[in-house]
Amino acid sequence: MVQKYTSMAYASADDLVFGKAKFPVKAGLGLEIGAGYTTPEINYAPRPQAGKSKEKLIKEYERITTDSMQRMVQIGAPSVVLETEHVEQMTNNPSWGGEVAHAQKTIMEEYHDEYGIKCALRHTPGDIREDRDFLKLRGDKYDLLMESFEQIAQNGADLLSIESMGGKEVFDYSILRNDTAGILFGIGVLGSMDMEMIWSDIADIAKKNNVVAAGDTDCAQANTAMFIAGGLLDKNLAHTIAIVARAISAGRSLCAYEAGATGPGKDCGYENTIIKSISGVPIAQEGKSSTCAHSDVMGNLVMQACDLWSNESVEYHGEFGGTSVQCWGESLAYDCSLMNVALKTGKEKGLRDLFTLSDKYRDPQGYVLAYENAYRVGQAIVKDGTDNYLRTKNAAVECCTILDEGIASGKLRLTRFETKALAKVQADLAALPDNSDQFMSDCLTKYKEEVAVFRPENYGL
Amino acid sequence: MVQKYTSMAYASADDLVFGKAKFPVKAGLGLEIGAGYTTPEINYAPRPQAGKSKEKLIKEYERITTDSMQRMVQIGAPSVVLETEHVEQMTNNPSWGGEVAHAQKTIMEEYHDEYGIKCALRHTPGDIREDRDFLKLRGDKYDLLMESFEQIAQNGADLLSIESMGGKEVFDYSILRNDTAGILFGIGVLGSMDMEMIWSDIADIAKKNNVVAAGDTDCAQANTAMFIAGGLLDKNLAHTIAIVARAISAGRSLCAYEAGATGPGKDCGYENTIIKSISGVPIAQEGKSSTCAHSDVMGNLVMQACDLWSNESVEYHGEFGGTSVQCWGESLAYDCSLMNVALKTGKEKGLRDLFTLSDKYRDPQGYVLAYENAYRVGQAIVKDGTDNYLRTKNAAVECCTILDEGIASGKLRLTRFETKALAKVQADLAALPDNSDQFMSDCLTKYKEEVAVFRPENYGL
Amino acid sequence: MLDLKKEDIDGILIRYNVSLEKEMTPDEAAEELYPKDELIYPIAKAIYEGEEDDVIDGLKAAIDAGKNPIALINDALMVGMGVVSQLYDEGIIFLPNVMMSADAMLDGIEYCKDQTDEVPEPKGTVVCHVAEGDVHDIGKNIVAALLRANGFDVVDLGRDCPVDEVIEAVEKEKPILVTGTALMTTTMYAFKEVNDKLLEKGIKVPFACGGGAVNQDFVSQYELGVYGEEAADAPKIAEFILASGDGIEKLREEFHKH
Amino acid sequence: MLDLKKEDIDGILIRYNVSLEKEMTPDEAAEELYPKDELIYPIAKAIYEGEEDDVIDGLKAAIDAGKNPIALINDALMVGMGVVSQLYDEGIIFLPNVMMSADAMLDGIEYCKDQTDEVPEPKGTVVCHVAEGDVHDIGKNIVAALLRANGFDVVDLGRDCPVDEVIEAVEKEKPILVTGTALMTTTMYAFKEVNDKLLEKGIKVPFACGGGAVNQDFVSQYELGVYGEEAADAPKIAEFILASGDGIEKLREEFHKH
Ligand code: B12
Ligand code: B12
Repeated sequence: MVQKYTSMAYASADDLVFGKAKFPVKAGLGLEIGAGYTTPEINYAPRPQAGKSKEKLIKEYERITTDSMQRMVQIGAPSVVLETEHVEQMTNNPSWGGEVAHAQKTIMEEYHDEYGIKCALRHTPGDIREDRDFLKLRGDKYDLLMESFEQIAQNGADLLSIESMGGKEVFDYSILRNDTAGILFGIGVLGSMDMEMIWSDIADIAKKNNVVAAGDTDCAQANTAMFIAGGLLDKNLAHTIAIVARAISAGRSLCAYEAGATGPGKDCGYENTIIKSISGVPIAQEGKSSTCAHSDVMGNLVMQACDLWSNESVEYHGEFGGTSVQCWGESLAYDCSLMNVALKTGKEKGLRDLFTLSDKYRDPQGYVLAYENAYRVGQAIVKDGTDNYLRTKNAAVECCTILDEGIASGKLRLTRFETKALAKVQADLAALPDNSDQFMSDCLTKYKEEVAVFRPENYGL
Repeated sequence: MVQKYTSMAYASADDLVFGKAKFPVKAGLGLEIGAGYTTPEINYAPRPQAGKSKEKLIKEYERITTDSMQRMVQIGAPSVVLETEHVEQMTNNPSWGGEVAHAQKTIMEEYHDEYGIKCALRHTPGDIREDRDFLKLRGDKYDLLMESFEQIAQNGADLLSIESMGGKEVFDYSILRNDTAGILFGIGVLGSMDMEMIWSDIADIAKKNNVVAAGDTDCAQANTAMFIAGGLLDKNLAHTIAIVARAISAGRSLCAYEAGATGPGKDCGYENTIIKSISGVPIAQEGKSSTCAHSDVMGNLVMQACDLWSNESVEYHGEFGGTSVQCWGESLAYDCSLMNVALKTGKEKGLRDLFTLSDKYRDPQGYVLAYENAYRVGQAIVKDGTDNYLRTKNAAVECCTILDEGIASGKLRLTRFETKALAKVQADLAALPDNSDQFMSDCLTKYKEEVAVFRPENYGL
Repeated sequence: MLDLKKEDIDGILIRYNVSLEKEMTPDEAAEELYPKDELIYPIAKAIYEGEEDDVIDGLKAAIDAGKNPIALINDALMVGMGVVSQLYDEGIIFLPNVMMSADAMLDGIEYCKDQTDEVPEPKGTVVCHVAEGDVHDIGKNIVAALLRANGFDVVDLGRDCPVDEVIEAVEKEKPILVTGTALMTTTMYAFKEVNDKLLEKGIKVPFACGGGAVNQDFVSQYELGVYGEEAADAPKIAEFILASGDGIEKLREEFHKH
Repeated sequence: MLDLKKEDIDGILIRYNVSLEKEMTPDEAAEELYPKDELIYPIAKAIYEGEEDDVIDGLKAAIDAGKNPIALINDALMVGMGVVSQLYDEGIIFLPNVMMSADAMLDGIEYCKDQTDEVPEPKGTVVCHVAEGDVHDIGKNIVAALLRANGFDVVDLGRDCPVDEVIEAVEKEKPILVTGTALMTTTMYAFKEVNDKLLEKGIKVPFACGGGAVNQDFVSQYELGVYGEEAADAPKIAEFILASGDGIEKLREEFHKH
């Protein structure tokens, strides 16, 4: 059963800081996450040719693992996490994922034994619950996905994650049409419902295998919005709308921890500061050292409260400085070293504020995610913590309020276009019903009609 | 004429900090380096195929320039420097280098005009003064090199640099044999002599063309030592010897500023903190965000006093997050943003100390380069500032003393191997003569015999 | 928490989007571009505003006033959409406006066709798909929407699309352009297969490829490949083909920016 | 400045080299490995210590005592060098020691050859070079030194070496292995040419390539290529060829780590 959050883990926003979580998590070989130090989390994608057979794939991951571990000891890094985001074959053939996890863990154990380096392995199966045209969240694909989690948990993965996709069919339609209700329905309601189901099961598998149910991210929706929004000069989506989607996603991704996950939340969840403020779980984040994978406008800010610090993903290939995992892993390790010095010398809050200020006024997204604003979004969520609709709507409303204040302060300078989009979202939100039954029935009617690929049975509706 | 430094630019080590130099340098389009903010310096290498013709090469650099500038405005970076390190064809055909500089500068001017972004272009011709078997520092190759500087200075390069090679034939022989006298002779004496000649001429060219003579680095020697020394587990060279070579190199690279250069010193000069302490010129540095180009054991520490922050070099190619110059450029820009926030909020010394402490005890190299130790090496140099031999010998001796103190403190923990190598260097240094004439004649005799490729006429000897 | 003084912010970051924003509001800019004809004007404006009902009302009025329904497609609907595309290209309006305008335009086209037996002269067909094994389809959706917005007929094969389906569709639809989107390094190799199978059949249609994982170097490796950086390039490529033919070399010269 | 407490340092960095350092000193470790024969022992030890004069003295004594000069190369000089190589591989001693020992060993070999008309059985020749256009030669120098240290005859073509010179040398020297070093992306392409020209002449000698810019993917693209990660791999590759033949596939299986 899920236990919804109705209060904040921290008494004040100022308690949020990198490297320390209210509820640290022990994992893998000697590692404790959120226990006073930060750890690099290295991410990678196999070279295209490596997907050709199971043997090639395993060999590729062995090389990636050895390279990464080797570089960490070469520069004296005390700890590291590796994350393997499955390519589709690895999830669709659960034994493949298991074999890769086993191969990687074997190498990590050797390094741990020889050097004492603390380490853990995260595996993130792909959310394969769809066929070509429709999401297929329940049924045989679901069982296959759970079998994949079983296999990796049995074979060496220490941290279990996924970037689940519930609600995305409605969201995809809505985000390109500035449809506020649809964004809220897709992420806040449908997404949350699917999260509660899937994470109850993943938490059970983790418990059974004595590993960690680590957490999810709203990559499929909030990050899609962030990517479509793009940089300062892109013109595909107002950044004010992207941040509303992000605020909503905090309520959605929180469901994992309500269903039994304990963190560390996944790197690409830019909603994680909000989640940490509510739940006290450790979180992974990515930003200025994940430019290999994507560009964003808050590269430093996201370090403010991270416990793992990730490069998101890089294709495995050679660079002058070594293989790509070695290069990016080393950059991450130095970032962590900086944070760890601050932690050891009691200067962590000062450094955190520098991180935050770097990007607080760069973009509306950073402004709302700045920890003291993120904390307020958290408060808005727990106020109606037991109702997925109300709490995500609260988050959206609070997000808009925070932006209004930022504009009023004169420090957050938005374009007219962004301001107009914000005003529209506020009006849309104000027009929404006050109770979730009404919202649900309105949306079911509307989106069954407008979104051809929307199947209510995916959500047991 | 060269004017040797005999005193320190700063009254105390604590005055050394990133983003501020005693003598800031104006360059390019609206940029001022060392004037209270740090700026990313993006470096790149063309794809291999691009070298096939002049047209291809120019097109490649145009693309690199556009990509870099575009990403900077997308994330809101206020300033940027681009550095083009010539591939050999560009220096050997001086007009090529000029045309590339022109093509790049044209694009940068467009961005400056449209967005107001402050920017400057550094060009670094290759030191082509050699034939297949021997260094050929003087003569027609020298003239060709100077013609290359002329061309780039006339056609858009704002900052002129080179990584010159004087002394390298003796150094290469000595470094693989733990030959302390040879290391000192190669870097400290021969290197300095060549520097004085070449930089007097580059400074003249810069003056004539109203651009900046920016500076040199002992890449050919001190960095070679650093690379051979490698990571913690490499076993090709004691890191204690590598740092002695580095200390010596400070006396050598300083010669550029004595001959008229004004900075910013080049990124790969890990000796630059020492040089800044003596001369007050702004410096470029590279470290935790140049892992694309090389690995080192002081990724954060080198940020302590940087004014430009560089990725050293990355081959131009695609990544998930854009082209490689965009990815690394963005990471650099966020690093700079962090430093700039600290500068604006008066927290720069606190942040600097965190950078330094990250790596001060990681390796003997970082220990000596930590700013308060670097300052002491600077003092040792200026004590006998007018004598290239004595001042570089002083630097080496002071370096060893600093290491001894570190060991005594219990915080710097060396391997027995490193300690033994250090003891040998100290003994070697103690046995060296007290005056440079003696040293010069000893070395000439010895290395003419031992190093087949050593040609005294390269140094006018 | 620590804070920055307002005047210090610009030393750390510059909101280039704010400093560059055009003086004119989008509505003012659009107003300048609408055709003056008083029957056409309301249709074009309704397209810009994305109001389907107003589009239909405007069309009705124009037809009642004697305008030819099929001619209205080009003279009113496409003109209105042209205003939208131009403002989008200039960075004055954003994609959601384009999407909503395109929806309104498509409704308008349907309406016009219903009013007559004539068939409009097609501008050209484009076949769009996402590579086999890949579910990332937002980029492709944007591409398809912008192509439609520019008056092209789009055959959208959806995501995770088998190579053979692409070939079949090309044989059947005879498009002026095929587009492929892939966001994963493991799926983009399907483009090579598409290329090879098209060539096997002797079909030399330009094959514009884009999406997160795809880069210019990769696309240059197969004969028909033209790299597309952003969705807005797709209609530009299609227009270029109409204007200057489908030579791959010329297309690459024009669109390969890296 | 701010400082770290001693006990806090390990939370930030771990000097794995210090924590892993072997209990034994290098001298003690070497002592355990020297051969016991009292004529051989001093030679091996002098090699380890890099003392040319002592090597010659030891050889003199052994020859005076009736040992065959040519046999001494394998039985004393190579054995001493074997101690050095083993300690280097185990991380107990460092490269400069190897270099100095190798110098001493080479002097010793010259001396032995001078004492007789016999010629020693060669272990095998390796041709080393740095790619055309590239002046970075330290890596190649280390490779050559370690090959010599392991008893191979090295023909060192130096740096910036034209492709044709490599081919000529291979035809002349019939090496068991060719090595190439390149540190720049713009120069490493010469390796492909070397490969192609060798194949043209029907010469299928393994071509081990390494150096900063070079990576395994690149080297795998041409038929004779074997990627070498670090200099110490060069003698391992040569030994592997002596033991298991020069099949490129087998070599790649053994030495391709990425
Ligand atoms: C959103 C997203 C998702 C969403 C997709 C939602 C959807 N309906 O598309 C979801 C969550 C479903 C998803 C799933 C997965 N994803 Co995903 N995803 C992303 C993300 C964050 C953004 C992609 C996006 O929508 N961008 C915005 C759109 C608009 O951009 P775009 O498609 O590139 O299109 C633009 C241009 O390229 C151009 N364009 C596109 N096509 C064409 C064609 C032509 C002709 C032209 C001219 C232009 C053009 O136009 C567009 C606008 O200008 C990227 C990150 C990234 N760096 O790309 C990862 C990313 C693509 N995903 C990745 C991965 C690994 C996955 C999963 C396997 C993860 C997992 N383990 O579950 C699964 C895939 C499952 C499967 N079987 O395919 C990796 C791929 C790595 C690799 N190996 O190549 C990425 C790169 C993330 C990363 N850095 O690791 N993902
Ligand atoms: C030292 C150095 C120099 C010195 C070279 C001194 C010398 N005698 O070699 C000097 C200063 C002369 C120099 C000059 C230049 N350099 Co330089 N240089 C370097 C540096 C910093 C270190 C190289 C080094 O010595 N490494 C240590 C040695 C021991 O490593 P190694 O050679 O790779 O060898 C090891 C292994 O690879 C292996 N190995 C090597 N070969 C083989 C073969 C086999 C068979 C096996 C098994 C193993 C093996 O064994 C070794 C030890 O394990 C690199 C940085 C880097 N990331 O590599 C740049 C670097 C190589 N240089 C670079 C450049 C651009 C240049 C210049 C063009 C700069 C300029 N504009 O002037 C000029 C070149 C001029 C020319 N015509 O060639 C770039 C190349 C970029 C590119 N396009 O590819 C680099 C990568 C720096 C950078 N990141 O930008 N350089």
